[in-house]
Amino acid sequence: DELTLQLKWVTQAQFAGYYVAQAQGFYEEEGLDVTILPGGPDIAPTQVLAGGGADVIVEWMPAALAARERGLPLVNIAQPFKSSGMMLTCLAETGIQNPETDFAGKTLGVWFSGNEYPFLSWMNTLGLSTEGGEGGVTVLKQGFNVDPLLQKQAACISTMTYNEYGQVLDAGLSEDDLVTFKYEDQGVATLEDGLYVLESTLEDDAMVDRLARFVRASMKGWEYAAANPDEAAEIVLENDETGAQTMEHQARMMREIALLLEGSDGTLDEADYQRTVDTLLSGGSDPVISAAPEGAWSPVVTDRAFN
Amino acid sequence: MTDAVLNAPQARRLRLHTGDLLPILTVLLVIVAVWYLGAIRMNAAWERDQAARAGVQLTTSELVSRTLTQDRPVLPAPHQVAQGLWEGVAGQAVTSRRSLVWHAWVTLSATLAGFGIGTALGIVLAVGIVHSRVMDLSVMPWAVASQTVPILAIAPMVIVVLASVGVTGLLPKAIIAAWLSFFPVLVGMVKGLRTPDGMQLDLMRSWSAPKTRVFWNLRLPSSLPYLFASLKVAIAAALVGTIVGELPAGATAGLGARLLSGSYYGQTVQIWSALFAAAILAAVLVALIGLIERTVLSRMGLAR
Amino acid sequence: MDAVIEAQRVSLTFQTADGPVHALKDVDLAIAPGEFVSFIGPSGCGKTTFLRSVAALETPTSGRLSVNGMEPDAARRARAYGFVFQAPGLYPWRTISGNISLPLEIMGFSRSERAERVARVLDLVELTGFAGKFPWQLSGGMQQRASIARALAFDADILLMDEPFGALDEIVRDRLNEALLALWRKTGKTIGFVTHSIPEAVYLSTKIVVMSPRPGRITKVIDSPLPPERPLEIRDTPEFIALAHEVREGLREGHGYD
Amino acid sequence: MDAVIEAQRVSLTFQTADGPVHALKDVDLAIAPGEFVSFIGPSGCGKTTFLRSVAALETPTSGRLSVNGMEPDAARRARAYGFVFQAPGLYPWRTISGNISLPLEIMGFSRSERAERVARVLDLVELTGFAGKFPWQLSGGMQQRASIARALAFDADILLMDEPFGALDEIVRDRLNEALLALWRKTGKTIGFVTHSIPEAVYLSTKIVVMSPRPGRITKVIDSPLPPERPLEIRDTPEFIALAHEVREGLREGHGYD
Amino acid sequence: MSALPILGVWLGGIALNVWLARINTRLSRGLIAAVFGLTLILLWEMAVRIYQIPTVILPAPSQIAASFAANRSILWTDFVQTILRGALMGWVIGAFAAILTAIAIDRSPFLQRGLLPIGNFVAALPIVGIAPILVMWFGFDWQSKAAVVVVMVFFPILVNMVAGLKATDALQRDLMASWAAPYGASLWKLRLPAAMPFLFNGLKITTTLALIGAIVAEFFGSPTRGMGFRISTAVGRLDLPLVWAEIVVAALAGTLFYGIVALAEKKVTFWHPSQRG
Ligand SMILES: Nc1ncnc2c1ncn2[C@@H]1O[C@H](COP(=O)(O)OP(=O)(O)OP(=O)(O)O)[C@@H](O)[C@H]1O
Ligand SMILES: Nc1ncnc2c1ncn2[C@@H]1O[C@H](COP(=O)(O)OP(=O)(O)OP(=O)(O)O)[C@@H](O)[C@H]1O
Ligand SMILES: Cc1ncc(C[n+]2csc(CCO)c2C)c(N)n1
Ligand SMILES: [Mg+2]
Ligand SMILES: [Mg+2]
Repeated sequence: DELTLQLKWVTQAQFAGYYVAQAQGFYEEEGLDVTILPGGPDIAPTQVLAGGGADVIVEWMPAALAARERGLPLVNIAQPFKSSGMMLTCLAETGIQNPETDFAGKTLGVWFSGNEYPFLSWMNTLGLSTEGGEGGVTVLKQGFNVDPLLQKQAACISTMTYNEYGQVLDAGLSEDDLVTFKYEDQGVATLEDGLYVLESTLEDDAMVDRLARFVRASMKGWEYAAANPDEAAEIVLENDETGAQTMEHQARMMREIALLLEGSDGTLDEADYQRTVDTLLSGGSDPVISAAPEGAWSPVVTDRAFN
Repeated sequence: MTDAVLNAPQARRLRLHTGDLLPILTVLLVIVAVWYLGAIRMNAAWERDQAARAGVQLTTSELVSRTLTQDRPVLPAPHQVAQGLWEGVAGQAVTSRRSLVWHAWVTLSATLAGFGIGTALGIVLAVGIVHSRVMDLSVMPWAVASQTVPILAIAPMVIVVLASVGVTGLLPKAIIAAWLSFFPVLVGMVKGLRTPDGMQLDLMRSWSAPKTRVFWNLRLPSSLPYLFASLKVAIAAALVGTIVGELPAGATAGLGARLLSGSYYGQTVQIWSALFAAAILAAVLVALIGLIERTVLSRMGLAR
Repeated sequence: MDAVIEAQRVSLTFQTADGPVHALKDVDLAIAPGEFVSFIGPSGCGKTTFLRSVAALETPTSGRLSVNGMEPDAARRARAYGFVFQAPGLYPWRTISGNISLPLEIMGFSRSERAERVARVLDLVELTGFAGKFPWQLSGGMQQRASIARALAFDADILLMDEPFGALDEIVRDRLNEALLALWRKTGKTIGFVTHSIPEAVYLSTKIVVMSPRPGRITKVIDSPLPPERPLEIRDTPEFIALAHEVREGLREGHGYD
Repeated sequence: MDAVIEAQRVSLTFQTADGPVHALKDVDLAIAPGEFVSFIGPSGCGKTTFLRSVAALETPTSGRLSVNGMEPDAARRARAYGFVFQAPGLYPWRTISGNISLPLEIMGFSRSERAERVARVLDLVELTGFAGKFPWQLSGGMQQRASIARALAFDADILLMDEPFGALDEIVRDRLNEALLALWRKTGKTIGFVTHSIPEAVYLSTKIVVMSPRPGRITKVIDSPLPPERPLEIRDTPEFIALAHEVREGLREGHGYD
Repeated sequence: MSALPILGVWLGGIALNVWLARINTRLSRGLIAAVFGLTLILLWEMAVRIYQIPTVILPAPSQIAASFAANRSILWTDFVQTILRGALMGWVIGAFAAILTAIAIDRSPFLQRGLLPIGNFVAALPIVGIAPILVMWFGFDWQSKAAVVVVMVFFPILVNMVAGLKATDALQRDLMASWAAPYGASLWKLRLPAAMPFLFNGLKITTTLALIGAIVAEFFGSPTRGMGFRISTAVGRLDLPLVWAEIVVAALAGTLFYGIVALAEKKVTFWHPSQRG
């Protein structure tokens, strides 16, 4: 059976589970022929799904719920990532220590394109305006890399524990030079990489079965990847067509990713879901979602996969 | 009047003669020198910060040598870029994904396809515009508008939409390239096809030549200088279009993907190597068109 | 009515930024088949404009103009004209022979026919040997001759020539005058011919039209009593000199108006 | 040596794709200050090329050419020349008066001086009233006259004129011939003048240079015995007719070579 | 079957335009472009409705118009940021730089032989690659966008201007030489006027390039306003009508910009055969 998976970002260890499942033949064992489409900075996986370019996508829950409110009926069918890897990394020399008091008047780098929701919620809980000015923060749309921090164009930038943070360290800054705030620790964590399909897909029992086999094989891939980070990194490298990734970087990323996977067998934990929704609903004047969504997740696939 | 315009047998054409070597080398030398100075200046801030963090004092020569050997410089030094290029080109098997030749080839094929489509479209539209008032009045404003659509915004949508109807691979990129390259051809060709002056057209009229004849024997030949000038711009534009198409296409292969991943991981040397590879590619393509231009025009007695 | 070209109260006004220019005013003229009509008049009096109107390259603002009983435009489409412009107007991307064979290509002559005709007219204008040169490699007079050759190459019934021999020396001019006259006698073409040379007009024409400027009007139409056979020596006969005198007087009068 | 223009064994060969063209071959000529020299010869014999070489617009392939004792190029930079080209060469973005005042602007004449001179030369060539028109709005002859006016507007010591009156009718031509002669007598300019008209050459010149083509050579240099004062009627005197005959014979010989 | 009404509207539009083309007045000329555009828009609306294309793929013109009306203030802020500051400033600076460089190149054969080949090469650098670097150098605000635009428009204007400065005919140059015109005079009175048709060719092509450059550069980092910023965030939120409203603004601004330059061209190069008609 054929299945197309659209990733949220470029080929890297963040998606090692799927590549490993494919390379190790886990999909094949389940009778699946999976095509993995890498993403990119301006690919909105939700749009690809809506256009019929993919059957399943890897997406973050805030973006998925926002799309749902836009009338695109996305449903979470599995949640391999238990915890969030997002954080704000600041230069120590800017004197930022406490988010409650020190952010005002500073410039912060944020990713947009659907990744800005957790940040906006957080600022809202802190009571900071994102429109600049004395009492608020100046927001920059951060580009692809960590340069704004190195160039001191921003006091803090968004980083992922598994990726950009390592890049900042690679660039020569030491942990002492930096102050980091994990979204998990700030109580504004939202669910990251999950698997989403269109509601209509779930109405087809054959599809549900296919997805169940897919999730099962993928989770097997994730387990394998977490257990064998170096081998997983190698598999990722083989799949990287740009030839730009390095073994060192991907192996480290895999180890960090493994930490995020801990505590999940692929099934969505309803408490996590609720926390995400609550965070997003508290978006202040311009909340990400205006009402608690209905039917935004479904256990049917994981139930069939693991029971 | 027009034969006089083209009547400049003694005017020398820009061509690479041995005599050009000295000026080119001089200018190159100046550029490289400025580049080195710039690299030192722009990279120095970081080294000073690092030194301050480590609490050491840097001598000037230490500072200079460090600024020129950074792993992720703000501005890589020329020799770093040269090295990156060299490794990308000669250090790998051409089929390797780390080979710039391979990526350049991926980009080139889409560029040429897009350039072909764009040029054909531009010429066809220009011919229509010159011959039909309806087309002139209705197409031109919308052709202009089409160019103001931000392609980088449209590109992912084009790719998504095409993918959803099953078109993937080279064609989506080529379409974006064509989108960018048809416009210069259109503008230049419209101008060129309208260049013939009153007397030249009157001659044709006095022979009561049909429109096709006027086109083939008058408008087209007089438009060729304009066409070639436009083609040079168009092929560069097609390359830009392809690279833009490669950026959001999920960073698979091609120079655009190299640029993106370099940018994503802050590997400035890789960005610059890809950039130079693209520029070399463009320069070669432009030079190639220049060569064709010279052969064609000199065969037509129009070479200047 | 058997006039080939007939003008009735033809006027033509150019609109320019600083007011209208009256190039032609109430021009009446009838040209019978096989006539050789010269137009002479001061610079700017509308000779070119009239010839262009006949060839449907300008449209009169008022009046009626008919050619072969048709609208000039219809006649043009029937390929009734060969036109020699005041400036050579050769296409720079074609060699001399390429330029001459262009109208032949357009009119669908066969390759061998074209080659034959090109060779013949090149010989007529004494440019054999320059067939392969590009226009800018030729002197001014040679370009003018090439442009004449081009108009002669296809056998149009009506030849309209705007100062074709202006840039030629007397000897070549005499030879070409004779050749043109011979051609005219042999083929019975109708020829409209603009010139500034009084002897040339008298030598060639069956009818001489004298014009005066601002607004361009016909001041005199002189029918020539000279026989069709005209050796060059005819220019020393009293009839010839008297005719030339008449034309000169007509011209003087036109200038007087200024 | 007090020659203004002196040519010694001047040759000029154009390299073209199908072989060299010998435009000038071993031309020797000396022109004294204040002379009026006409060049006459069949089309393509190198008249234009010679004039252009004098004005340093072409460089001879061999031989020596000096102007005012300098290299032609130095003389050009000293603004020794006024040049009238065979084609009008007006700048299409300037009006007629703008075209005429252009060299004056370049040479730094004051605004009022320019206006005054433009008006004067426009009157001389009978184009008053067309000052504000653009070149493409003028007839061929009018354009030619505008280009003559442009060359006359600044008082260069050497005037080089390449068939300036080719596109003009006899009457205007006569008037301009007289005007040019008067100007020459008054100012003592040295004038090089290309023409195809034998009477014109004889009427104007103190010296007539007859050339023959392929390769371009001087076949005859005829010094005119006519006095500097020349009413138009001089054209009927026996001296004039004899001289014209001599020139015609010289031309015939040149053509015979063909 | 469902294609039938679409075909009908299309043919109707063409017929109307052919008819309009016969009456040649200023009004009818404007109408033709409008009819063409309206036909396209109508076809688009019908296609979206008949084939039920999801909004997140392609919104209907009516939705775009609604979004346009609802977001006027946002659109205006973005317009000022991206077009007035980024594109226009960059275009003006780039055009001036290119013209001056072209003159320098034309003046000095040394530069001409040394700089032009290298200039060609440097100009062939794809802007998308330069954009992140320039953002790194000039910061996040409009200055870096203007810098990208400068780099983008420089080459086409330079190439055209250099070609234009050479486009004088031999006779016109000979005249200047015969007057021993100094360099400055032959530049001002001959080369520059003769170069104008070419220069405007370059200026026209680059009006649209300037917009693209300014918008594209915002993808590599920007403050939280600007058309590129809005487009990428709105795509992330699947607010496609807003995306298209921005695109409409870009297209309107670009067409207007182009129109102004084309009008200037008509005024300046009135003497050129292509303008004399
Ligand atoms: N740029 C050129 N390239 C090649 N050959 C040329 C060039 N200019 C002139 N010639 C050749 O040089 C010869 C002399 O030309 P030139 O223009 O001096 O003749 P001319 O005496 O002025 O003739 P005309 O009276 O027809 O103007 C001709 O045979 C012409 O073909
Ligand atoms: N396109 C035009 N626009 C405006 N005026 C024009 C145009 N063409 C010609 N004229 C004017 O019309 C008048 C007649 O011009 P035409 O060319 O017919 O004269 P001509 O008799 O051929 O003169 P020449 O002997 O000098 O060639 C002139 O005054 C001229 O200025
Ligand atoms: C334009 C842009 N958007 C997001 C990221 C950051 N990023 C890298 S991986 C990842 C998680 C998604 O898989 C995210 C958010 C970026 N660098 N550039
Ligand atoms: Mg005329
Ligand atoms: Mg000549």
